[in-house]
Amino acid sequence: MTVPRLRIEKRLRQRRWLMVGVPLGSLVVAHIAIAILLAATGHPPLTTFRRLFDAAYLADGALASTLIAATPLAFTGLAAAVAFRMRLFNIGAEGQLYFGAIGAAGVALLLAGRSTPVIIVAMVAAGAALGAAWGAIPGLLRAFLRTNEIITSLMLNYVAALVLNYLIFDSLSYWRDTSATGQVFPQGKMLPDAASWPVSTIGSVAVPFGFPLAIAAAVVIWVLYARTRFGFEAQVIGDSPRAARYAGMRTRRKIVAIMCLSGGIAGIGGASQMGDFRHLLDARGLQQANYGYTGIVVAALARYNPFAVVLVAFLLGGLQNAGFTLQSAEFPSGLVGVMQGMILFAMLGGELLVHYRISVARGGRRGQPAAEVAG
Amino acid sequence: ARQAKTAPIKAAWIYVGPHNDGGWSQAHDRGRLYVQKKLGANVITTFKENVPEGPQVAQVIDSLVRDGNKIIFATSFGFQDAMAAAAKKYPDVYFEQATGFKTSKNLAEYFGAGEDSIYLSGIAAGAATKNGVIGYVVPFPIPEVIRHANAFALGAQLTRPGAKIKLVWTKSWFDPAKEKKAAESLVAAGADVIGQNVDSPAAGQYAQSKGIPWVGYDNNARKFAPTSWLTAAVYDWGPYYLKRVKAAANGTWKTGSYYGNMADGFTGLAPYGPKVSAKTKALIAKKKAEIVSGTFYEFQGPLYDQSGKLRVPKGKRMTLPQILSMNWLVKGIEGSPKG
Amino acid sequence: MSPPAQPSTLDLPAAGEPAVTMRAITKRFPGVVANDAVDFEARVGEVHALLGENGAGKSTLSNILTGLYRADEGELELYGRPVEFHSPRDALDAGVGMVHQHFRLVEPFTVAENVVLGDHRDVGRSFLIRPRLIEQRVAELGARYGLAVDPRARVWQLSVGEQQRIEVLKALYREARVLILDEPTAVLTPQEADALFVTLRAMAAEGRTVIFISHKLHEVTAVADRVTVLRGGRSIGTVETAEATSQSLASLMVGREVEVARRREGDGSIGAVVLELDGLTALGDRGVEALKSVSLSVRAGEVVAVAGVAGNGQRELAEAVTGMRPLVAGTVRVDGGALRPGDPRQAIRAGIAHVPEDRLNTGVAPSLSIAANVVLKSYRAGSDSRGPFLRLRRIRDRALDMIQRYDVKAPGPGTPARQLSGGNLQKVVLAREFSGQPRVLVAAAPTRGLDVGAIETVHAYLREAAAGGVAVLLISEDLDEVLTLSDRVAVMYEGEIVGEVDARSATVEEIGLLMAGVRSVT
Amino acid sequence: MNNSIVVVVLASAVAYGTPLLYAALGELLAERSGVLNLGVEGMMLVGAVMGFLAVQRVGGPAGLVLPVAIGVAALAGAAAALILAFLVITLRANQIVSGLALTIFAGAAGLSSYIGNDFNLADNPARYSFGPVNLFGLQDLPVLGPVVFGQSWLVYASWLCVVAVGFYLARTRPGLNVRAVGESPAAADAMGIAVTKYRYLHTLAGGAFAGVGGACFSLALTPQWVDGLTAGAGWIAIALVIFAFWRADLCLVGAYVFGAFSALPFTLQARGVTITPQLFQALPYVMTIVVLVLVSSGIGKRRLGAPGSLGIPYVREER
Ligand SMILES: Nc1ncnc2c1ncn2[C@@H]1O[C@H](COP(=O)(O)OP(=O)(O)OP(=O)(O)O)[C@@H](O)[C@H]1O
Ligand SMILES: Nc1ncnc2c1ncn2[C@@H]1O[C@H](COP(=O)(O)OP(=O)(O)OP(=O)(O)O)[C@@H](O)[C@H]1O
Ligand SMILES: [Mg+2]
Ligand SMILES: [Mg+2]
Repeated sequence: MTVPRLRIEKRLRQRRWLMVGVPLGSLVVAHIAIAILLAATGHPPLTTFRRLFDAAYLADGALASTLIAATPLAFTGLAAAVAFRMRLFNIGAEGQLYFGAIGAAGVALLLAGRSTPVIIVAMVAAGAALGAAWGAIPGLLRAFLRTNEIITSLMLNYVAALVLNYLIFDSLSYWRDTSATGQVFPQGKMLPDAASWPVSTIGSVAVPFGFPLAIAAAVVIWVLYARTRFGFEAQVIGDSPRAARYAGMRTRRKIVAIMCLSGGIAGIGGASQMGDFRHLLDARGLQQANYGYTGIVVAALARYNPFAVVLVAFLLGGLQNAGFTLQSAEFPSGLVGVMQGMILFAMLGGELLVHYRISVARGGRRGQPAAEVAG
Repeated sequence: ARQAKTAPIKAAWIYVGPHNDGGWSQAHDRGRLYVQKKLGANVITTFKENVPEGPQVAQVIDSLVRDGNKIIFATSFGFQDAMAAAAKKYPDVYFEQATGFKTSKNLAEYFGAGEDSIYLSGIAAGAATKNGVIGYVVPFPIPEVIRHANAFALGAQLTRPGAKIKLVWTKSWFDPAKEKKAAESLVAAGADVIGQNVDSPAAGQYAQSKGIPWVGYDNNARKFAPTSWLTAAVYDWGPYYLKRVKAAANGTWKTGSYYGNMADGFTGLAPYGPKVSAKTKALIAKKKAEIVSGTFYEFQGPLYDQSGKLRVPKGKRMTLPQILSMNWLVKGIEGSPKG
Repeated sequence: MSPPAQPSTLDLPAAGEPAVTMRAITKRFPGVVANDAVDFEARVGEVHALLGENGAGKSTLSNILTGLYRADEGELELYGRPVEFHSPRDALDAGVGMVHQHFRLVEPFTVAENVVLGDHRDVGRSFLIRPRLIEQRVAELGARYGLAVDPRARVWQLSVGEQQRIEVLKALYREARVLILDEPTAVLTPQEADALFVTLRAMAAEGRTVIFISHKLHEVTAVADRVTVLRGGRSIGTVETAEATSQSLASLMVGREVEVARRREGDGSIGAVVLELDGLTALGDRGVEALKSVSLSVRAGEVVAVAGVAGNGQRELAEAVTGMRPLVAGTVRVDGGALRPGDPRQAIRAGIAHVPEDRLNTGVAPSLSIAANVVLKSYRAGSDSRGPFLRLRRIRDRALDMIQRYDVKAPGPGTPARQLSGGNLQKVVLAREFSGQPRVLVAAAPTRGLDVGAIETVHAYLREAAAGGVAVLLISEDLDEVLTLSDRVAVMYEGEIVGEVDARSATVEEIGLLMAGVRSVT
Repeated sequence: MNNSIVVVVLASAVAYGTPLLYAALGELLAERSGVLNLGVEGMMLVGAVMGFLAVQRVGGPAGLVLPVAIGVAALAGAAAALILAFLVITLRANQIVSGLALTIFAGAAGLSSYIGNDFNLADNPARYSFGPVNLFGLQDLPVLGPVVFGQSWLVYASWLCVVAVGFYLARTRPGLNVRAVGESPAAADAMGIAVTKYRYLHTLAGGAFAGVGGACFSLALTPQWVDGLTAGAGWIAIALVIFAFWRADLCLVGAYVFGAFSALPFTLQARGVTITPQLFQALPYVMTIVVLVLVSSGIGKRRLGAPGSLGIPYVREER
């Protein structure tokens, strides 16, 4: 009797083609599964897929819309990636992004009347600073009290959301619009026109300033990890904290620094929300978008490679954007979420194939019935 | 040129919540379905639901325009900025913003005088209370809601002079669990009738379980509280939508600010529940007729605020700008206008 | 039937019958063939040693026998009947128990809970656990085999030796007829090891089969009836211990003639005191004092060995000296200058090189490249970085150079460190540590797990370092190594130095007594 | 007396703590086996919608339909958990990311919303719901009455579940095994405990509990269906497990504390006391952080800390 069984073995070396091939394969599998789902729920799969790609990348203005969704995801994805590479699981990009938005909106209001470049620099700096400060809390707790950053950063997201609500709904804060307009419904003060970040047009696609900024951040992160002492130390600490200590690295400082960096990048994402898109501190809108959590998914799918993060953010941004296009009276929004979830599942599950080789092995030995155990 | 025989016009709605939330968004969706029914093959309607009030609105509008929609209704205040920007970007598309205040050549704004019908629903609440304490669940402390709460209180005080109206703010338009908690705490604090300016039927379900009369809002939610149900102030968006879509189709669309009222049939009351007596019904009918004919207005002096200060002298009516920026509560209401 | 098992209930075939028969067992791991068509047979009532260098495949073979690994090819028989184990549970049920090289204990659990874990016979079948009953049974079992541990103690509170007893108890509780012990003596004093051997012999006398894994020749000759030697994943052969000598076993194990260990000759070039430890007191990981006022000094060119049973504070000592562990009291001086405690960076700057006990996770960052690990300590210096940036080209060149000079077997400087074998990994560590031109070298278990060739290389490097005027502090449990290399031997017991002897005159027995806590009267 | 502020808050603390309690008990089981499941919110919503669907569609008397609906909710939650279990246990995917993906898939804008929409569930109230049950006729007892004897069957059942889960983990053989699996899978495996099986079963059980927690909303607290009905309770449940030091009895205490904080602002408002609601709302989160800091410092870690191998996949033949 032959008992075939699956053998899953760790790969010694990662093959380059798999790094690309596996995600592509996962996408194909996901689309087949989705096609079945669509057919079963009475939606023609091919038309739906065509609409999806059309809405995400092909149609007029689709790319611009995709970039709007991709920009914040690129920032939160980079924020997650930069921390995860050091095995710091910062899942607080959500709250750090809120604080970045608070900071950027604050300085933009404060600097009303200054020139655009001054305001932009100040917004980016303030967004980064407040995001970093919020990220520093789980960082300090982790570094000095060894408190698990996963949960603390998650909890702080809720606290950040409450701060946001407080500023706009429950106080007469500096950010809140108290003019007649703001009386209709509590909202943030409109930022001065000079605080609008410039939009460049490439081809016919409007590119928000935040997107190249995210690419720049990706480059910085790449240089940091590949070329600098700081990044080297972060890698060693992430790989083996004992080895880092052994080598005389200042582990705690680096933990705090990386958490600040991570939070700062998310914070710039918040600043970009203010400067590129919303132009006022929008408590409800920011919270409804879930950029921080989606960013974690982006980072994981990109395997924490900063350039891949930007690419995945672009792809996932397209998917989100297409989700809004896809849904309609006949196509419920829940189905869109199901499709997105299935794509994520396929890609997460597919990762196994990058790190492991799967083969069918003959179990035991041939012609040998498994003896019942004696005793 | 007659357009009826040409391609059907495409009209779209944007909702902040699910289209079947049993509240605000669903009321709009009923309006959409009304348009669809009335115009049949001459219109293609669609909606986008669960749209966050962030940059996504612009995306959604873009995709709606790409899909060829000629007229787009945004039904949450948070969409206003994006709508204004889109109106600039797409001069050939008609935009309509509910509960907003911005208008432009191709951006109109619409809402209705909910306070009139809310006043009527308050009458039913006042008639139902035994101890004169009524709970009122309110979302955000903004002029619209303050105006509504005041109207409700004034209505209740008509049938129950000196009635106390207790407010609890949920800081959310739609959150069943919070609304239930609010209702619970109001009942525990002594209220024997519950009214609301929020959207879900959760408070009503709680009232039903306690055998306490309930005044809903926005929807006929009688199913959720069969015996407790008194009535609710509702908006009928359908006729307005029909008019606007038709206008868009035949090229007569013009911008404007629409403030619908009972005379238009835009606002009104949902059917009564079993606890409303014939006498109360008659009184409400009478008041309604007076409001429609203009001989009565709930915001007419003398009106006192919570501290007893005279805010509107006897005989004087508040103007529309005044009620649109109302930020004080009338006498008898317990709670803070700041939330 | 009621555990603990009475020998009579074991129902074993007569002594001398084959108990375990493994035929042509092959097991491949990514990149290595850990067992290559291994034949192995152990008989009822014998202590059978499995001898082999590190990486020879001993643990793999026994893990196959316990159902933890599945062989790619080969057959397994137990008492003449073919069996196929799909999981450790099958093996346990068939009466195969194992004391793993790396203990498999649940730290927050009590001893009793660990012992009964996974049991599904008799009382083990009951849905509820009855703590009193199982504690009582575990206590009885321990008493019978002289393996006393408090059944209510939590594992993390116990010493390594006690933890090992739990592992043995676990196997006995499950009525193991075949008991495998994977390098059990590594954590014991020579005296404790002798006591264990007595227990093993007694169990064999009961009719059990004991498979004893080691790479220490004298232990094998002391306890085993027969020895099977593994080399490079193949079984080289089985011999009766009565007919074997240490010498013959060694050449079987290594595959060539080995020189007998030669004692280091005092070359008289010993200089001034370089490293001076003064009253070092430090807490262990569990928060109790693991180092108690340790004072010691090492001169330039001198090799001072610290011997002791694992877990008596040697690791903490190495960490304290190298700044990796904060001190409660005491000072470390290098060339007279006091170091700030708990600051490895300052220790590095002061010229303390460190070959850590835990090579794979402390000595290197395992996922990073050889090149990165070569500069693990010097990346801050001008040779490897300029301002905030690393000089990648130079680092790579340096790594290439070291790979050649130290004869590291690796595909290239980009290879992740974890892919290196133990010996090659140690070469990388040594290469790095020597390249910093240290004043002091702290080497903890520098040859643990290395094959004979690698051991010779490491010893040569250590001698060379001493000859070059480095003060060497050698921390080792291997008394042969200690006596071979050092000038002086300090013995640690429960965090204290209980005696210092001259390496030239000391004997293994003398040191063994000290290791057991019997203070010398010298 | 029974309308006094303390009693009202206590009574609602129990009522609103109950869904948190169920979800936290489930997460507790999963985490004890070593699986960190961040998809609780998604599983709760799937349970909520499926339980609601069952109540609307299954014929029969309330006494039959409601238990069936709870069973359906539990199955639905377990089914959602199965996806996560397969991803993280069999395919060894990252647990954090898989949990987030599960919430996207099943959550407020995913499967639960799709089901609710497809069956038009939002249009009607629940045909039957779990109302207060006057246990032993003691509901009107001062103080204790409303708090202890005037709750729904789901509340009473949750107490049994706390006892059962606590007893299971502390006193039973499978409980001992699952703790070993979460603490040290290598040790458990060597002793013949099927690590994978235990992880699967407890992740599924966790999903079932989360499903019931979701059904507490759609069948008891607010007996209706609307997208996102649970409003973030799943995330609080995850915090709660930590807050409770991974113990079932403390889950109950924590759930009621969190429940009290969610109800207190409303009760105060109704009595004319206005406070900034964010202060109260932030407390559970801040308290969780504080507790976590305490747990992770020093010796407390061994006594109270997280299961040793939480979030780490176990692969037998791998080092
Ligand atoms: N789980 C595993 N995954 C990959 N490789 C393994 C694994 N276990 C063992 N190996 C490799 O198989 C070979 C044999 O290892 P094994 O542990 O059996 O040796 P050993 O004789 O027990 O050595 P030691 O004396 O160090 O315990 C080694 O090269 C080792 O690196
Ligand atoms: N191991 C070493 N070998 C040689 N020189 C070193 C070494 N470590 C540090 N240096 C020298 O000391 C200088 C300062 O090093 P130091 O360790 O203070 O760096 P740092 O800037 O404080 O780094 P960090 O930010 O990581 O704390 C280095 O630029 C280098 O010239
Ligand atoms: Mg420094
Ligand atoms: Mg071994």
